[in-house]
Amino acid sequence: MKNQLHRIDLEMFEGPLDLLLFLIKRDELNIYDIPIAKITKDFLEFVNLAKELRLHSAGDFVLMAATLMKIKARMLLPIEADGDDEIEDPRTELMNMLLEYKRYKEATTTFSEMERSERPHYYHIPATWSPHQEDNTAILEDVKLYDIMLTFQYLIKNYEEPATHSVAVEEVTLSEQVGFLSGLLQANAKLSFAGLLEKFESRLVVVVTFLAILEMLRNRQVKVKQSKLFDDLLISRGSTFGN
Amino acid sequence: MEINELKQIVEALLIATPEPLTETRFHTCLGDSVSKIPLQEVIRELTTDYEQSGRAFFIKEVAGGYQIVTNGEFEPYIKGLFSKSGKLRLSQAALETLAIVSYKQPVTRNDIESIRGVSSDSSLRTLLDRKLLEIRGREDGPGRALLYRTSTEFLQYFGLNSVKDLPRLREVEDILAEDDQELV
Amino acid sequence: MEINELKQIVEALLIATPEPLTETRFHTCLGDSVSKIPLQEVIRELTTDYEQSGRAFFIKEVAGGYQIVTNGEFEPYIKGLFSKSGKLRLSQAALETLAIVSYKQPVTRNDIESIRGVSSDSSLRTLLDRKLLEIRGREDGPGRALLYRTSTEFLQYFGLNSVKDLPRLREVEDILAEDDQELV
Repeated sequence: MKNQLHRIDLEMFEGPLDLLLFLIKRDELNIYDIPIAKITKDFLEFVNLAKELRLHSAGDFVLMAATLMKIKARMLLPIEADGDDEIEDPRTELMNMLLEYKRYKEATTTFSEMERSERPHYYHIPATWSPHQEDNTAILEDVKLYDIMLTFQYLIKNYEEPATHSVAVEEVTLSEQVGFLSGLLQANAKLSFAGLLEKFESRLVVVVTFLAILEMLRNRQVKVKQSKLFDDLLISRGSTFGN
Repeated sequence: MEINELKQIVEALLIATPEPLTETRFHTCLGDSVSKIPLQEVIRELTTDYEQSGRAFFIKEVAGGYQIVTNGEFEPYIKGLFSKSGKLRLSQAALETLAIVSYKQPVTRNDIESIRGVSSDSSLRTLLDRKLLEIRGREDGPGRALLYRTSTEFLQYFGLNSVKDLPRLREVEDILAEDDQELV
Repeated sequence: MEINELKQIVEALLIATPEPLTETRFHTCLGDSVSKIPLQEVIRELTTDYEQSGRAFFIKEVAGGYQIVTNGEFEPYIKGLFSKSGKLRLSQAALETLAIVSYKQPVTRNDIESIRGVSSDSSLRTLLDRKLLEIRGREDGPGRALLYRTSTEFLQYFGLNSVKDLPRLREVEDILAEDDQELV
């Protein structure tokens, strides 16, 4: 089973939901009663194993990993039944997402078939130099709002001085965030993940920070604990911290 | 106007039209020369003609109108006309995005991403570039997000007369039942 | 390959080709199926067929190749296809002008020309004729230049409630952003 997982490539999947559906199908799990501990373990293992994490989709995988860990933590909470209010299963939202996604994934097969059956047929294209046009310049057929916006963007980029139009690109790397977290842990024995999240405005930084935590966890530079009372992650120094 | 004259006019229109020829557009073209024969009947007659004389094309009912398309058997030759050896196929991601837009339209990028669970910028871009999707106004809500819809080109690409012709989105119970059967 | 098969292939190519079919292009399309019959002869045979069966189109030699066009007598009907068509057909110049007015309105002709770097008289005229633009008032400055804006028809065509609903550049950049940055 493990070796099989090794061969799976992140890019085989359209996203975290797709991967979860794959794991559910592979292990013949019940989608209405997902064994959350097992699937979280397999999912994390997969995300760690995926060699070339391309940031674009990796971020979505990492966010899902965080969601799974959150659900897992909630599942551990003792259920305090009030009698009246029914307590919602922490897995419900994820389950609904998976079911909804499954419907569209299924429909995608139909689209793929329609594409294939239409492929051999080519539409007649009327002569472009036709005398019905008012002038000889290339006529753009069926101009859409998108074309207007692209054209304006193109014109304005060429018009303005490049210097006045430079966009500050926020750059953050995994090693920078490892350094950042190490610095914080020198000063503090414990860090709250939720507290860290509040510091960052961009999703990109959140994602890279989470990846940095996973990386440090793997190297045993940090330990991560989940409190019983809150579903927050508590980060503390690991056995190899500072080595 | 009698059928033979109409057949010729409709044929000329089909050859000249850059978009599907609809009943309405046909009547605009006819102008004052009113015809009592519906377009559909003229099309039927032309179709028979083309079949009998072994033409390499036929008339396809698409996007609410009619358009001339080549017979499938000539694809191997026609491919040579286009630099990237024929039509580019859509990626799985783009097909997923299209499926969501076609069943739920109009939708925002957020709607798409929350169903797919993955950011969908690049598929949206591909689909806009290929004119299969178009931006159509904004949502009423506070965010006023842009709304996306499928286009006429979408219908042409998948050979559909209207979005209503799409197979119904299956219920999840049906899909799961089928999955179970496969396992047995 | 014999003439009847070739005739069908050439017909399919003529229907599908976006530009005139040249001898060279024709041989690319044929690939390994070599033909000893020159394209010209196949075209001649097809032309005879079309004449004899009273087709509304013929094969025209143009720009060093061949293209299917409609017979001249149908011109009066074909015009109707392009009058107030459901699709917006614009030249590149007109599209650029329209794009600038959409995003920068109200603008003067001078504003437009300084962004485009070329004179924009004729595109402005086309866009005014099509009722996509309108003139509304004059600039306050000394020149009192005419101010151009997009029209109600423009909004209707694109399904917008107001000019404010145009996609913002930031939104465009979201979609256009490169998404395969490497992480590590």
